[in-house]
Amino acid sequence: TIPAVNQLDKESIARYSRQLILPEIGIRGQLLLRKTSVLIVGCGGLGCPAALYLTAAGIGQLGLIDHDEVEISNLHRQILHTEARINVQKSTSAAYACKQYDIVLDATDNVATRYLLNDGCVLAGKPLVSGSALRFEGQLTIYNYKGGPCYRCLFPKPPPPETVTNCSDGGVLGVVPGIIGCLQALEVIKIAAKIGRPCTQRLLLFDALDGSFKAIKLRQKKDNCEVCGSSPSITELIDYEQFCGTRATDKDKVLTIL
Amino acid sequence: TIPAVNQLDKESIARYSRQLILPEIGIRGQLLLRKTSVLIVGCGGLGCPAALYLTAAGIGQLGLIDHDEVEISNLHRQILHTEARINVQKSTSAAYACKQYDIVLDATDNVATRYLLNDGCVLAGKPLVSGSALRFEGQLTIYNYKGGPCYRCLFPKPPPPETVTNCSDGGVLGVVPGIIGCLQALEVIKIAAKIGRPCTQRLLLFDALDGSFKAIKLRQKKDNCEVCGSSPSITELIDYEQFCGTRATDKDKVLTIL
Amino acid sequence: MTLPVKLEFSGGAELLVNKVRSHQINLPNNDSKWTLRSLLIWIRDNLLQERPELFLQGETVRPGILVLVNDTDWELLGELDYVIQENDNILFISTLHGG
Amino acid sequence: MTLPVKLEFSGGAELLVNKVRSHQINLPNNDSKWTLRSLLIWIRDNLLQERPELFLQGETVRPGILVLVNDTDWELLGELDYVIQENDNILFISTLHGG
Ligand SMILES: [Zn+2]
Ligand SMILES: [Zn+2]
Repeated sequence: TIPAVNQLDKESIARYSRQLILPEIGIRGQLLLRKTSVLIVGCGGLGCPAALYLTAAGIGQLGLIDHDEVEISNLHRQILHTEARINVQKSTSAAYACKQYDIVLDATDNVATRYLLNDGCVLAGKPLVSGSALRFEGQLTIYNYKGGPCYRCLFPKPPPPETVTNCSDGGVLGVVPGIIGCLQALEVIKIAAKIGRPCTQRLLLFDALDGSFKAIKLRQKKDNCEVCGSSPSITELIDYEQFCGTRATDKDKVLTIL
Repeated sequence: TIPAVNQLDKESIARYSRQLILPEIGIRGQLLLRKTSVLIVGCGGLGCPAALYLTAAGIGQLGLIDHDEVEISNLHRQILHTEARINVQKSTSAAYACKQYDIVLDATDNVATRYLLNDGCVLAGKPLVSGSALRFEGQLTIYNYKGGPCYRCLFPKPPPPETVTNCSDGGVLGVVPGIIGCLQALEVIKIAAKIGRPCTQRLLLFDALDGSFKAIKLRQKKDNCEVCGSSPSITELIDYEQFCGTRATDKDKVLTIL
Repeated sequence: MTLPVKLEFSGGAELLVNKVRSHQINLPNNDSKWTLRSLLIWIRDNLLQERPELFLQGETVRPGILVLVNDTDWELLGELDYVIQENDNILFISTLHGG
Repeated sequence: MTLPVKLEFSGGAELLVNKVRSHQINLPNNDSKWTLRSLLIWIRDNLLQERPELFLQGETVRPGILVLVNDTDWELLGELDYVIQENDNILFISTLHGG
């Protein structure tokens, strides 16, 4: 846990000066950021920029999980600010880690893990800031927050395996997850500092070739949802690879860490 | 100049694999990126992410200019890919550098330099990918490209000095220029690889608190524009600080380099 | 009177309709009103190039596809029972998983 | 009949109108039509909290402010001569310079 100190030291004031002077943030907001812990699941195209900007904003504690330990060591940790406590989770049990953090950021690259994180967050009562990208498109929303839907409310059943394309198969333009990862960091900041209008019950669609964004109005939480509804049938984690019929990985991915 | 070689070496194919498999890019697009040179003016909140993602995308040559030499040395150059030739310009004569690059990216933080870059690009015949951010807002457009307006077509006169707010005075949430800088890199990639719909004659407005984007339809190039019109009165660079009544700097800025 | 509507496909769903993302169509005159239910049948018979099960499952869309009408989740509009209006913009988007 | 319009201010321009970004207003009945020219006078007299020269210069907006009607540059619509329609969305945005 992070010690609750109701003031900022001089160094922090200097470091965060440009956001401290924003009336919406100020000392109040900066202290909220500092006492918030965020779990980033996935250290690839989405997770890296998200981690960078959350560190820069002064989030107090960041947990990072990736299924590939080698990639974690490639993470340019030296550019992450040393004041933030960075915990690198060796365990792939991301869903158990959900309980230990205030907000979870889904920066993963496969269906099974997305369902796992969703259920983990619903069971642990945490908001899930979910981003995804493929080819020239990106998507972003917050699940399980303020009466909004969870992933299963939208997609109770996983897609047929033959319809699933990952970034190794379909390709992706690197800056697209860069943009979505930054937008995910922004949503985390808004939840943590309690400012603005978080992207809940809204789906942001990004079309990079067209250079356009669209905001979709989404359904509310569904009363009959199997995990977040009023009589949930899912009360503990299941076997997600079996559920989806696909491996919890983006195999053969050439990961470019910035 | 970059040698024109019509093939990619094995290492490049591995590095850029995920964008090479995008039909819109392929070898054709990757070779175009490699033979494109981009000048990034400003190495702060906008310029750093732009430089990162342009390097990651395989832009052949990047020039970086910042008015503060100390900040350039803080730039985490080690995370930039060594194959891209990074030229750090000591000269503050950004406008002259415009002639030496194919595309210019305005990541500066003051009015005077923005007019300077605009005129430099019009006089040199180069597209100017312009981004800006303040508080929780961002703006993005491409000037001087395919019949679109230049900065002076929109704003023939600079704003009264007392109405100008910079990031030191007004503050800025770091992830906002992060998002705009990434979007600038994307527009550069689209121009260089000749794909998609570049953001010309369109102004993208970003409201981070609201989490929304808006695309504004802009005027075309103005026939009576003083620098890009049919009878330009500006045919060489002027004194921009005098023109704007403000210094070409964002004084007292605490620059956080990611 | 035919019913003009704009159909859009993205997130990969466009691959099932010849990679064409935007289709301006005129639905033929019908005795009964056009609903999303009847539209899906029309799409299966007139637009789908690939195996229909990559887009449809029974009378609805296959899991993983979200249907939006004028930037609104069809769940808020009655799903398959929604009655299509003139110049509606109907988007079929596949949820992305990549990162 | 009053003329309902939505006025928005951003990019810092909102500071001149008490930091309120969005104003739903009803322009009073007028003998002649409401144009952007007459709207600016109305804004000066009814909304501006700060020194008017921070928003206006002569009969138009001061340099650095862009006027948009329904997400379109006013230059494409006749600038000050544009005749305001019911429920138009008029945005006054200050160009940003920061980075
Ligand atoms: Zn649910
Ligand atoms: Zn011009």
